[in-house]
Amino acid sequence: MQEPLLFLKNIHKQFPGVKALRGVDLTLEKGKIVSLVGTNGAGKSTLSNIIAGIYPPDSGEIFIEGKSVTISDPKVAEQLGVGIVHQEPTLALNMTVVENIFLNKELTRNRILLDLKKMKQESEKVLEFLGFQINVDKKVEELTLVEKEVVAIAQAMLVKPRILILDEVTAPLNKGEVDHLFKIIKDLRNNGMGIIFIGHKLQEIIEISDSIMVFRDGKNVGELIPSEKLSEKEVIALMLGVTLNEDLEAGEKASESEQREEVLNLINLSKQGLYENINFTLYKGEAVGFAGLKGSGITELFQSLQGIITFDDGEMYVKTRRVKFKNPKDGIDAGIGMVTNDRQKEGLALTLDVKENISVSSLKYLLNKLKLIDTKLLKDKAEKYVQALSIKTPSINQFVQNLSGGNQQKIVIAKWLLKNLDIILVDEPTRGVDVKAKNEIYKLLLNEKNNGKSLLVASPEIRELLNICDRILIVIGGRIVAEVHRNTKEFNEEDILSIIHSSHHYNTA
Amino acid sequence: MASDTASFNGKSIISIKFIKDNMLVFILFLELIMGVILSPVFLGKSNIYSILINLTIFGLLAIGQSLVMLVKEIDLSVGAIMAFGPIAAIALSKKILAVSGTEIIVGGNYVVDGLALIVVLVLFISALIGVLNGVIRVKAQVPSLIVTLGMLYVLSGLSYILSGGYSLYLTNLEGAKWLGNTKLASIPVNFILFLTVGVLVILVLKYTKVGHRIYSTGGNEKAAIYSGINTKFWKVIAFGLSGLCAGISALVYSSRLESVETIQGSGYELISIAIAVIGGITLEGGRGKIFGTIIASAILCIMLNILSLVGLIAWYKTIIVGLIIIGAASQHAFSRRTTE
Amino acid sequence: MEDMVIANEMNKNNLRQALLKNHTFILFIIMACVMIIGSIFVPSLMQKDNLLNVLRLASIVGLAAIGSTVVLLVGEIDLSIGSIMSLSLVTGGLMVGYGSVPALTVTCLTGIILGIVNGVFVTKLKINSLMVTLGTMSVFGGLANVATRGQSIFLYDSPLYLWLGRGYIGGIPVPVIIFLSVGIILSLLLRFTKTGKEIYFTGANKRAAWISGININKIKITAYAVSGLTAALAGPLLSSQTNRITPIQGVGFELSAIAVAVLGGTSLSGGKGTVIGTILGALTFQLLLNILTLSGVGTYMEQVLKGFLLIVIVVVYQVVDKPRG
Amino acid sequence: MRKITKLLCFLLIVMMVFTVVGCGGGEKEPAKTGDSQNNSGQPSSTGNEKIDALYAEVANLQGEDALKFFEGLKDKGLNDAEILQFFIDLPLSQANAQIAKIYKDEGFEMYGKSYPKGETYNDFQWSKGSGTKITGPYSKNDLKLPFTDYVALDEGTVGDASKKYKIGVVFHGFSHPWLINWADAAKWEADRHSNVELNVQDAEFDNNKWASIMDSFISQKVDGILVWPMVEAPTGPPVDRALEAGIPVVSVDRTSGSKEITSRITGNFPANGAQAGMYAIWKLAQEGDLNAKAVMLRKPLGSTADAVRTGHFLKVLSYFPGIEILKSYHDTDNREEAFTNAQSALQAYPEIDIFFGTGDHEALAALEAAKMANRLNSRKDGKKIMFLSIDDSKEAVTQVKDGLFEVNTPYTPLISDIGMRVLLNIVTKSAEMPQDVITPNIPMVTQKGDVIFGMQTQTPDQWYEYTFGPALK
Repeated sequence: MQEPLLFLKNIHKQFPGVKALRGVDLTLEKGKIVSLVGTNGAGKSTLSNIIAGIYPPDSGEIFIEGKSVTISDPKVAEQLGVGIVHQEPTLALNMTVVENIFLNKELTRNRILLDLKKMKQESEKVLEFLGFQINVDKKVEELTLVEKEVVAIAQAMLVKPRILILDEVTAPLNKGEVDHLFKIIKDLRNNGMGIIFIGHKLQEIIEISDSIMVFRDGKNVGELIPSEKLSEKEVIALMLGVTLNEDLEAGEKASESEQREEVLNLINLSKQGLYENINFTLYKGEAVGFAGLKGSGITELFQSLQGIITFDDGEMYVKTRRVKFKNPKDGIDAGIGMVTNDRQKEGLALTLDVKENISVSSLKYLLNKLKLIDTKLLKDKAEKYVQALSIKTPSINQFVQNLSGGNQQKIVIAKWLLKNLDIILVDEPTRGVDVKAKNEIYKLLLNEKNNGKSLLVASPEIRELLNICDRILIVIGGRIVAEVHRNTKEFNEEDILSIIHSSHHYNTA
Repeated sequence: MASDTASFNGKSIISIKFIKDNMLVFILFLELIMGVILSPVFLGKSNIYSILINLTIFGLLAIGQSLVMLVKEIDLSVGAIMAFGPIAAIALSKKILAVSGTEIIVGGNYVVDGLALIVVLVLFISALIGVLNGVIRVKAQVPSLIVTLGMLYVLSGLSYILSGGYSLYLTNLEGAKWLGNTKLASIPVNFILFLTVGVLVILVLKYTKVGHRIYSTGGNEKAAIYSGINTKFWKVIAFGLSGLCAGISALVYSSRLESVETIQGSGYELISIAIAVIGGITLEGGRGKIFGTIIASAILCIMLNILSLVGLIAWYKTIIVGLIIIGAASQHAFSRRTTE
Repeated sequence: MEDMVIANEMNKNNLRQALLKNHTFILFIIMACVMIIGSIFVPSLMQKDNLLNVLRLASIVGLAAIGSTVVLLVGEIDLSIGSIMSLSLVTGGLMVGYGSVPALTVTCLTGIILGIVNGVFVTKLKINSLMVTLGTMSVFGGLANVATRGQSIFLYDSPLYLWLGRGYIGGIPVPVIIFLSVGIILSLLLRFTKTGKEIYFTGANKRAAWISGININKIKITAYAVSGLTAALAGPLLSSQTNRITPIQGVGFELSAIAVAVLGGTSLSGGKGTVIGTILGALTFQLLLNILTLSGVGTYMEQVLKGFLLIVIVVVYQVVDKPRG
Repeated sequence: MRKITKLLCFLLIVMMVFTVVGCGGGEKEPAKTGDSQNNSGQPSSTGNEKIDALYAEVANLQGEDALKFFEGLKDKGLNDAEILQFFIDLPLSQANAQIAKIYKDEGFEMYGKSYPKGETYNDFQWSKGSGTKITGPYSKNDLKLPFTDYVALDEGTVGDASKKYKIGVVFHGFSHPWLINWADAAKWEADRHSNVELNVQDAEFDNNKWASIMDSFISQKVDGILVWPMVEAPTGPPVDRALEAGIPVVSVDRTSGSKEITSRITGNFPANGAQAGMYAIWKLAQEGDLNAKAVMLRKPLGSTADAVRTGHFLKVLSYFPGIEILKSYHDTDNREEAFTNAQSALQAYPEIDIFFGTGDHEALAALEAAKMANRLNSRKDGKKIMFLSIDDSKEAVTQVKDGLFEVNTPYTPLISDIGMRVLLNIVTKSAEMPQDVITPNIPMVTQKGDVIFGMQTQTPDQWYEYTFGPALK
């Protein structure tokens, strides 16, 4: 029998703080579509980046058609016939569609002059093939999200790869677009291309793949062969496994809080193209979870609640006081703070030390009579929270950049705790955080909730919502489509995931 | 619905872009009209010539600077290169030709021979300095502002050491004045050179891979790297070209004044940055067109010319120039925000 | 688990690493070496008055550099320092007739105001600070000339001015005292005030600072005001040495100021650097120039080595900053 | 890491190479005479047989003997002017090897020769007290132009009264005290004539801008151009272009690279240097010891003013082996730099007898530095350091009056009015003008007004009214 198109053997990869891959094997035959599924941080994207030559594996071997290869950089991957569409499309916004599609693959006449005409035709052809009409002379920054995604796909298709990696390409697309894309993918498959498909919408995946690789904690834990019998539930079960260590003991489980004091109330809150008609009420000492996929508008909703962005219309009440924040400061003054999902870009000053980062928002309260910083007090406070949140750092004078993801995340939370806010918005509390730290973060969030703080938690990982929240709102395409209470029987991972991952709801934004 | 709004936005963007793109040209015309009104001799032949040669000298520097700014860097050393290039070139060719027994400097400071070699060396050395800037920048990861500032000090010091402070006469050097003073079909050769360089750069950026490399390096380095582009290499290239442009500009300068002096070009680095910015090149990298730079250098040179024709004291000139820089920078800042 | 590993491993070489990564420390070492080597080759280096001269000169460029350090700390840059120095000197100089005190007050006020102008342009018009200050640089410079009609203003009978530049308090030159006290006060303010800490945070991560509720515009404007003030303070020290104020007195100072700040370990990307470092930077800078002058390498070779030193030291900083492993 | 080190080495090497080449360039063989034009006759020929004879006698004297010879000049029947002329044209002596070498290495001979010399126009003799008081149109300074009767021209219209004469003026430095007064004098003269229309342009020390302004004058078809060229080489071609276009060009003070320039009014750089030298020797003789150590604080390397003054200074000193030049420091016409240099000099050399400054900034800077270092009277047995200053700013001459400067050899910007008159004469064809218009030498200013080698000096009070720049009080 012939050699597989692509064969990965025992691939390992570690990043500072987290082991992304711990011994992955993968086989991709000609004319097959292999899907990679798994919860966030399971290692899917890391693997595809390794195949695409973005960074090398720490150990392990890669064979293409039986030949062992080392993919030192993207150009090599391209020559080996690997095309990839990255999770966040990496395009040069300042350049036109053609220029992006042909970036570093330019066609030339007599090896010097660019063949602009040909490139234009080619790129139009590719786009047409993908079923989109985009003015190829437009600057990419002027395109819609969907169009950008398409350009990224076109970029990868251009080299007529033997192996095509599609990393969560369907996220921003609507049903029609997805169906069309799938038709194309199938054609490609039938022409003998090997395709690695990474996605969240299980129905899609079952529909399109020849085999499904399930990832968990940087390992592939099983392979499923789609068929009428194969249900989303089975896949999900395999995705989740039984990793008790992430679950809290029953005693610590959140319980419906008694007092029903309103702290936050939203009426028809909307922002053009991001979310619409959000209605809900948050009570004191309550934790509400928001479940949804990337791009479902939850992040933007949270941002509007602290005033990082402004909402277009609708009403927002904090403790029955109507508000509309113009900048984050307003939000904080009103007692609302957000733990953003990108702590490095939006949460921390990496070049400063732990105490600076914890105290930055609360300096006002750390002054002595002379209006100078009371360093003693500051130190104590910082120490206190480092203790309370069991942040692992040699000292509070350690630079944040030297800490692991989990501890960095804790510091961002500590910042708001020190500020003593009533409402804390947490977007992806455990992104890029290893298993153990996750657990601790849940505990401390719960703890705050029990101290009467109100929490809004957003996460693609349902388990953590189940751990923390009293009820979970499911958001798809910027709308709340369902609400699940702790005391109802749907309050479990499978049911919620199947709502999220079901293909019935699509982005209209 | 969604698609409608998109296309609508598309239209409005186009119209804003149109205004934005042609703003400079409008301003240029406005200036020309002003010039004609304010001074009868503005359109006089020799006045135009003197505008054109300044346009060449500053324009060349600005083009180089623009290339560097397109890859999201900055070059403070161009002015110093203008002096160091020729001085080092002459010192070197003096040594080289001395071997073959030809003495190219007589009377202490009269250059009389070896033009070809000197010209070649000027271009070579200038480009080399540029490359050196680039290499230090990318290898040692030192901000280009610092690298080129240091280089500025180093070069201007070396210029004095090499020349001993003498300005060198090129008056007795066969063909030295050709570039700066001759005209073909009543068009100054230096201006033809400038246009050639300008057009060449524009064409190269548009019709060869180089353009895509440079714009992607400055626009989104990550994307460039992901598609396998060696961004470091292209930064070095940009610096090299900037040095080269400075070298050419130095040739024009020296040929015009038929001399080489230790202070020539001092302070020009800031002017070249100013021109690039007026021309719409931003310090964020990857945005703006060389065409804009060329128009901008015309705008600046003509403006200075008009101001001196109407006989304004230098004090006020500097103020006006400053205001123009701020104005231009804010205009571009605004128009970019409106498109976003 | 990994956390523990990282933590312990950090505990171990915390001190060593901290020292080796500390720009101020490195610079101190360099300065020590420069001094030792210098004093071997140039005996007159270690003489008291010479060191006092070095200190005095270092004070002037150092003051300006402190200001530019603060601006660099918020991740911006100030090219107009030289022109601010000239213009504030001149506006003060025009008041000299009414006595030195009002004159000096006006000087400082002008400095602050011009700084604020810069800050407002940068924050409100959202223009890149390099461009703004490049523009204001020539505007302020021009105004200085207009104000004096290009003339010098003599200080022969303004004892206070002269004392500022040449006086001694307990054997220590006044400029040095001003320089050090401004430096120390500022570094204390940066450490022990809300604004100070917010300056660092803003420089380190603008967006995070904004989300954490810091009014970054206010912070930036403050930084520019400080820069304006220090530039204005440096002015009189400079002019009193030569008995007169000229409208071009500050020309070229902006670049030396930035050079010194960077030499002192301040990073152009913001949030990193200390005033103390800058003070050391100024001393090293002057010491080196002094050694070169004394050892007679010649005026122009000094410039070459100045530039070379700048590049080399920054390269060194870059190397030590590289994350290990 | 290794990359970095490699890089640094590479960098170092590059620097070395440049520097090596540089030193090569630096120690260039003595610059031979610049151009045949100015190379007329022997260096030490004044056309005055009486003086030429004396040179033959002095040629191989040195030290005390040379001093005696100098002291005897009056008795040999020379008048003040001739005595000064004698020292100006004095040939270099090899008696002091060090000085002879400096003179050779820096190519001062070339500068000396190419600097115009000769008789004043119509043998004009300047008399104390003559001239005109004005208020500078630009600077608003109170000034007195010393030479308003030189190439005199009556107020009112010039030439064809019905015609407007357009005159362009290009110089550098509306922000420079000496130069703005230069502009003042030119404008004042032009304003006296109702049918002269003036356009004054500042090239801001950028020779390319200077050339552009010249070109724009040419295109404006002005009737004449008055220029202050900063340096020679780059200013030649533009001047020649103007001449080709039939526009007369007159330079005042510094000279341009153009040989054909219509006329050039030159100050007296040689007299400055020579008199500084005369005073130094005379003073040392007074003190009774011809051994002295001198530091020279100088303008930028290569500027005519610096070279000619230093050259003539050194020529006089070259007869005295006991004099040692400790060091030359250059600055960029910037008093702060000069000050730093002076400070370093005071540090580097515990014994300094003489500070010689080639410009107005340098001596003043040296004085302040000496004050600050408490070295004012640091010569052996508490004698005061000598400050030999050039350029008669009110500031400098006041120092002489206060006894802080030993001497000031005046060099006034207030000669551009002569240039303007010469130019107007040429433009209106009302008089024939020589190519070189020499300005009268001005005797040096000393506190008490001494007789030096038979030449009478002026007191500060006598000259003060003519000095330039703003008053100290």
